[in-house]
Amino acid sequence: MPFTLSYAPLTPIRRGEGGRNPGEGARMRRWFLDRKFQIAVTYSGGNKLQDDISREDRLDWYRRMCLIRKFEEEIYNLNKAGLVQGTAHLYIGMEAIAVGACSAMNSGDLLTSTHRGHGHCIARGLDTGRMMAEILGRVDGYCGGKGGSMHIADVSRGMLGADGIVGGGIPIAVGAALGARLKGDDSVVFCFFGEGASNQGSFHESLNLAAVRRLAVVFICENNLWALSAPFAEVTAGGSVANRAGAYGMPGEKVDGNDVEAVFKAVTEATRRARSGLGPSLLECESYRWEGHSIFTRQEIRPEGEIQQWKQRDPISRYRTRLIEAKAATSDILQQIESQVAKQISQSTEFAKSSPVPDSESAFQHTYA
Amino acid sequence: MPFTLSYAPLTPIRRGEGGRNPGEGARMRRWFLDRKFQIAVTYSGGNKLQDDISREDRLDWYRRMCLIRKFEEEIYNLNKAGLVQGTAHLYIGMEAIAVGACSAMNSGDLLTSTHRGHGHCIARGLDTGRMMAEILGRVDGYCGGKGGSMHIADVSRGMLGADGIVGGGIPIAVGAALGARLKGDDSVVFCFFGEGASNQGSFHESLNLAAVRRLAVVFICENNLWALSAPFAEVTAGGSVANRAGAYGMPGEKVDGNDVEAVFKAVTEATRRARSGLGPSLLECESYRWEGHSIFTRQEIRPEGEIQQWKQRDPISRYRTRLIEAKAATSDILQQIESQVAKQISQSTEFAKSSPVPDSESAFQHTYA
Amino acid sequence: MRQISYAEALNEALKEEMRRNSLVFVLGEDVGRMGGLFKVTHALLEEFGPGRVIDTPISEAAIAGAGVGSALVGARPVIEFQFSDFMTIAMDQIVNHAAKLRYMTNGMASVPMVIRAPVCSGINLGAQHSQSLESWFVHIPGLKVVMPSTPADAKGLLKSAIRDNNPVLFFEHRLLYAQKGEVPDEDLLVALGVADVKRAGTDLTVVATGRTVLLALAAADKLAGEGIEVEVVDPRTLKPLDTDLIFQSVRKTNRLVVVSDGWSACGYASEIMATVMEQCFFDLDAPIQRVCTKDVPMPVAAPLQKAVMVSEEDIVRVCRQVLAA
Amino acid sequence: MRQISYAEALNEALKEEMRRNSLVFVLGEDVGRMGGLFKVTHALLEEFGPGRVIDTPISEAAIAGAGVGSALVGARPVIEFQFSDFMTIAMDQIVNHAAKLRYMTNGMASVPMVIRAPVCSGINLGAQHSQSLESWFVHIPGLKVVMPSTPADAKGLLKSAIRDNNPVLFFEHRLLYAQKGEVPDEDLLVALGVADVKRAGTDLTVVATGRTVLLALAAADKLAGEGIEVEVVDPRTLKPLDTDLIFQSVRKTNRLVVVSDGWSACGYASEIMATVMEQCFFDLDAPIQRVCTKDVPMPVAAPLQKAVMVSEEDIVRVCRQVLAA
Ligand SMILES: Cc1ncc(C[n+]2csc(CCOP(=O)(O)OP(=O)(O)O)c2C)c(N)n1
Ligand SMILES: Cc1ncc(C[n+]2csc(CCOP(=O)(O)OP(=O)(O)O)c2C)c(N)n1
Ligand SMILES: [Mg+2]
Ligand SMILES: [Mg+2]
Repeated sequence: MPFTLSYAPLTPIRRGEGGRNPGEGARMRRWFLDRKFQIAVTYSGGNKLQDDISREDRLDWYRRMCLIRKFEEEIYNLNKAGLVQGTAHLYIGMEAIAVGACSAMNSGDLLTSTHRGHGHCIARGLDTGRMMAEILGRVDGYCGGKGGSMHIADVSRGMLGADGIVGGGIPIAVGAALGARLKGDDSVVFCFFGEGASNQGSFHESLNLAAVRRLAVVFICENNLWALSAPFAEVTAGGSVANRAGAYGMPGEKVDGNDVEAVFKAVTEATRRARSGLGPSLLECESYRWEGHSIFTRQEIRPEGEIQQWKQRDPISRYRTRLIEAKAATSDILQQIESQVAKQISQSTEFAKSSPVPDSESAFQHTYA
Repeated sequence: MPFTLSYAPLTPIRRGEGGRNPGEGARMRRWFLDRKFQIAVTYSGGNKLQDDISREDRLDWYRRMCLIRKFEEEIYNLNKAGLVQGTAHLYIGMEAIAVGACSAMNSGDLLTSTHRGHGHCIARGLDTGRMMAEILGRVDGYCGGKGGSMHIADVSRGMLGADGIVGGGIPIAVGAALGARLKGDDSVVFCFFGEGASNQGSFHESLNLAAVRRLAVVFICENNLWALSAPFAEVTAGGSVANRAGAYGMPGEKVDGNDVEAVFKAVTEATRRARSGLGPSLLECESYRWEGHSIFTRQEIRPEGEIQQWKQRDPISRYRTRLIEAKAATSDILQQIESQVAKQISQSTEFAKSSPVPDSESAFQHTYA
Repeated sequence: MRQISYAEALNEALKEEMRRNSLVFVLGEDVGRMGGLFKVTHALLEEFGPGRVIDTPISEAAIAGAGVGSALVGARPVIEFQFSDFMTIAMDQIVNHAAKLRYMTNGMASVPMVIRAPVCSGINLGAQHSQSLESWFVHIPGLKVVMPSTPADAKGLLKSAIRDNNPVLFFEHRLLYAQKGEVPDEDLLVALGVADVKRAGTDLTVVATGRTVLLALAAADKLAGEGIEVEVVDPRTLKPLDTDLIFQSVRKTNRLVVVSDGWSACGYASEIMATVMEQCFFDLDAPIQRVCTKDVPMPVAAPLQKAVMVSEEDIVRVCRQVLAA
Repeated sequence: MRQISYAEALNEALKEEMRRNSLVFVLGEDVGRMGGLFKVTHALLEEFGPGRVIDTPISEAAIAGAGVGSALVGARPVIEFQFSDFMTIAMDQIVNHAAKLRYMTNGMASVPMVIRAPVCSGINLGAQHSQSLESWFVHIPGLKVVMPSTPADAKGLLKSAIRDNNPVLFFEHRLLYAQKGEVPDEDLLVALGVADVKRAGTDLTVVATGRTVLLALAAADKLAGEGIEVEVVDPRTLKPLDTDLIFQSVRKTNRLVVVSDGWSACGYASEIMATVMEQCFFDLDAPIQRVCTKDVPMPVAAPLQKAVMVSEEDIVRVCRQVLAA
């Protein structure tokens, strides 16, 4: 299903110049009115592996996806055991998006995340022990227990934070790109948000602002078809989020969010475009959450059949099969990876459990710089 | 220049049913994915008269446009004389939009307006004397001098108010349509806003909400190419506002905002669609303001040549010529209309000037119902 | 008398008012199919249908604006925000439009709209999900602000709020939803602007709102054991404020402590202190003191959250101070 | 010493700080080509170029959010809102993000951002363009709030605000822009959190902010003619508040009047009253009184606006009451 949208074939901007070449306003306007480009939807349906991806990368992506899955399963259990402080929104089922996208990042790149942010953190290489410690409200957590699951951040890794406000991270990503340009570095900002967030005003204002300033942002919508109890089509006009890219004259693409390599490929292309000064893109990665909305809100109104259907498209086991079929890996190696992952998670859990509960005094620190 | 967008050919909804037929969510979704419609831009360039418009209507439209023009010129002079309380944003140059659009309204229909709202009020038939009294801050003003130019309203005529907040009126229009549906009446809401407002989050949230609920709203963007000092293309991605309709799966159309009959025709079609339960449309009427942003903010950064060029496309004198050429009216009749208009405005001025200044006690009334 | 929960009482109020007036409708995220994140709109969709129980996109600003627009044409929207913190997204519509339209039009328009939202401190959700911002709205002429502490007040005040012709901000508290209390069966209305003495006393007045009323009552019990008789006054409606009852109480006890789940600076407690200071200065034997959420954002981890939130101990301690002064 | 206007002083502060630190940049509607609706960013575009003086779409929420994001990566945004009323659109980013990110990340992140906006009462623009909402921000931990009354303070405080590593809300007043005053030529810094005695006196303390400082000084002159010596204290920074100076003054004069362009309920005046009540209760000879904008939205017509706004006469009248008490 092709999405049509119009955007100008832009000439790269010269850095430190505010992102606009002389007279470009008028020129862009003309372009917009004259040209149309067809952006095809890459919807692999998960049937083939992409070209020129190294064996190491593939095994590493498999490992990261397993790591996210196991991490979330562990949070689920820790919550059953009453150890989680507050809520947590599990990423199970959506692992291919975070891993595929973050694998396209440079070390200097930045990202903003959402309430459902564990996957982005792990894919970006945050420490699973410190993440778990945060979720358990311990001193060794990334936020010393003050932020919890919804506010994990690691600024040193360019992870600017999960966010408890739906749509709250989108303008922050745009600002980060503005700041990066001001500093003269060429980092790209990866902005993750759910399809529900695409109905917030902040989505619109941010995409428009990023587009007119031609900022280096890759907008990655994780469309898991539901926003709490709201089915996508009932609350979202226009048929797809990617389709909305046309409103901002930026490329929009719909991607199979359960296909790690398809996501990687699409994000890599959008990143290349952003880094070379051609501006933002909007990717819609379709996937599904297997669990309830959160460990707090488990009431399920989604049709059981739909959930089962999506579990058939498990991004991890599907990738596993594919790797073996394509002789890209043996099941021995994958098993080794799996047990290695299991080990890491149990170590993380030990670390988190043994980390002390914060002293109440710390509640009164760090309000101001 | 055609704009492509996708929307579903919807079946009219049954009133009082919340605007959704059973199972429609899913059906709509399918439609969105399968279908595409081409919406052509009607850009008459002001070359011909439309068919089947009565002589009476044409003369009445000419009269209303003249009335708006004279009213605004009078405000300009009254301000020079120091009589205007606060600011006023003059509508001169854009008369064809308000008159063409409001002529498509039924008596029971509703509208929301903007900071630049005099034209909408006059086109909707508000009393020019009471309007002027309000702008002069007198007791006979629509708001007893409390609201001034930016807050003129006449709820009895369905005019829900000008608005000092850019984009502030858009969700209010959507709510009015929701309320009308709840009451079971079939009124349509006309929502006017500037192209600058189309970058506010409220624009996005409102169009999406109206589209998914299929509400009876006609979104009328008055694109006068500038938002204060901001040129349209520099702050607005996507090339046109009408193009953004695609993001919401609603029809979008760009119209010559200096051609009263073209505006009437486009708005009439959108209104028919809305009233029959098929949902909202987005019209972008391109025009230009001849004066400075407001009587407060007169600093001019727009190119002089551009202003002159647009004055050549004066919606009033152009219509005048057309009517005479097409033998739709004689210059005698048009002159009669013009002097009649001049008379009405001077009477309005007299009325406003002779209306008392409000007593300070009234400042403390009407905060609560 | 029968006992029902605070959430059930609110749900009853909604049902009764929706049955009574077909122009009353509910608008918000997950209010329909799901019955509300905290179940306050439970089963409304089934009874009143999708035309009057509207599940919206996640668009708080447009939700509030749509409420205003529908109210302008005569409907009576009852909006739910899932957390009161999200009102921050809708402030323009609430403050620049809902609160001002009647005044700006010199009484021509009115905006009969209720916005319900829970304060959710105490469930470890952290800084963006725990704020008690009622003082912002008390600051704004044109708005009314309600904060019930019991199931009966919750029901009676919500019904009055829905019948009121002004925009009403209705603050609930997540920790109160499950609290049970006596609620009469028949049609129960509690007038806006009328405070309530939740416990009579002679030695000290405690003015507390919402969740903290329960803490104040517990503190009063504790102090009663030491022979100290605390009078607990619950304004119930924060704006307009029933000053008479508060002044009466202060003139009787000559000592006042104000308790609030909001922050202290420019908060609701400071307003009570200022008002009493203006009118009852010479009746006071000791400086008024306030017990508020500590002046930091809300942390997640239990011991930190506990240290930041208002507690019964805080109230007891400050009451002792004021009695000692 | 040379005299320049309040607007010129702000413009100098911006230029000096932008020259001093290339990470300082300006973001807002019409700040570039037009030099700002009220000329405060005049000629910045010419000197610093479109990369550091950014004309934005009309998108207040994204402007504030972009400020937060840029600050998180080390830039130092100075945002202009054309009217402080428009902050209502950006409250989520200001309150849920800018104010809390440092705390939520346990000190890992910081948000060095300044948001400048004028209070525009007094020019007949009505209810949506005249609000003085500073108390909302004083309520929020994590924010700093500044409100200068003179050109020198405006320059010195803006420079300090830009160098501060926290989000700072900087409230100007439309009626002050043209006011001239002495401003030293050399690099002028006024530390945040330090109040200033604008006039020394012994009989009564008036704490006033922003525009109302001028009114308080005029009122003081008037009363001086009657032999009444009023001390006028200007907090300059509303949060954090320099309580010491205020307490000192009150302990000297034993009488206090608080003046604010905001509304009274949960306003800035009520906070000063509450704080002084807590700390200086026994030093007070009379109840503290406040002079605030009357409790209605701002009307347009001159006589109505005049009746609603704080005036010199109001201050004189209330000072007399407090002295008589
Ligand atoms: C502004 C705001 N509104 C509502 C919520 C409550 N809420 C949390 S997650 C969520 C659904 C978000 O849906 P989506 O963006 O699709 O993300 P998903 O949960 O599906 O990953 C809602 C309504 C919130 N946190 N913030
Ligand atoms: C929320 C908000 N931001 C900024 C302003 C200041 N302002 C008033 S009109 C205007 C330009 C509006 O442009 P547009 O929507 O195109 O309408 P036009 O004035 O061109 O008719 C601006 C920025 C405002 N009134 N409200
Ligand atoms: Mg979702
Ligand atoms: Mg415009």
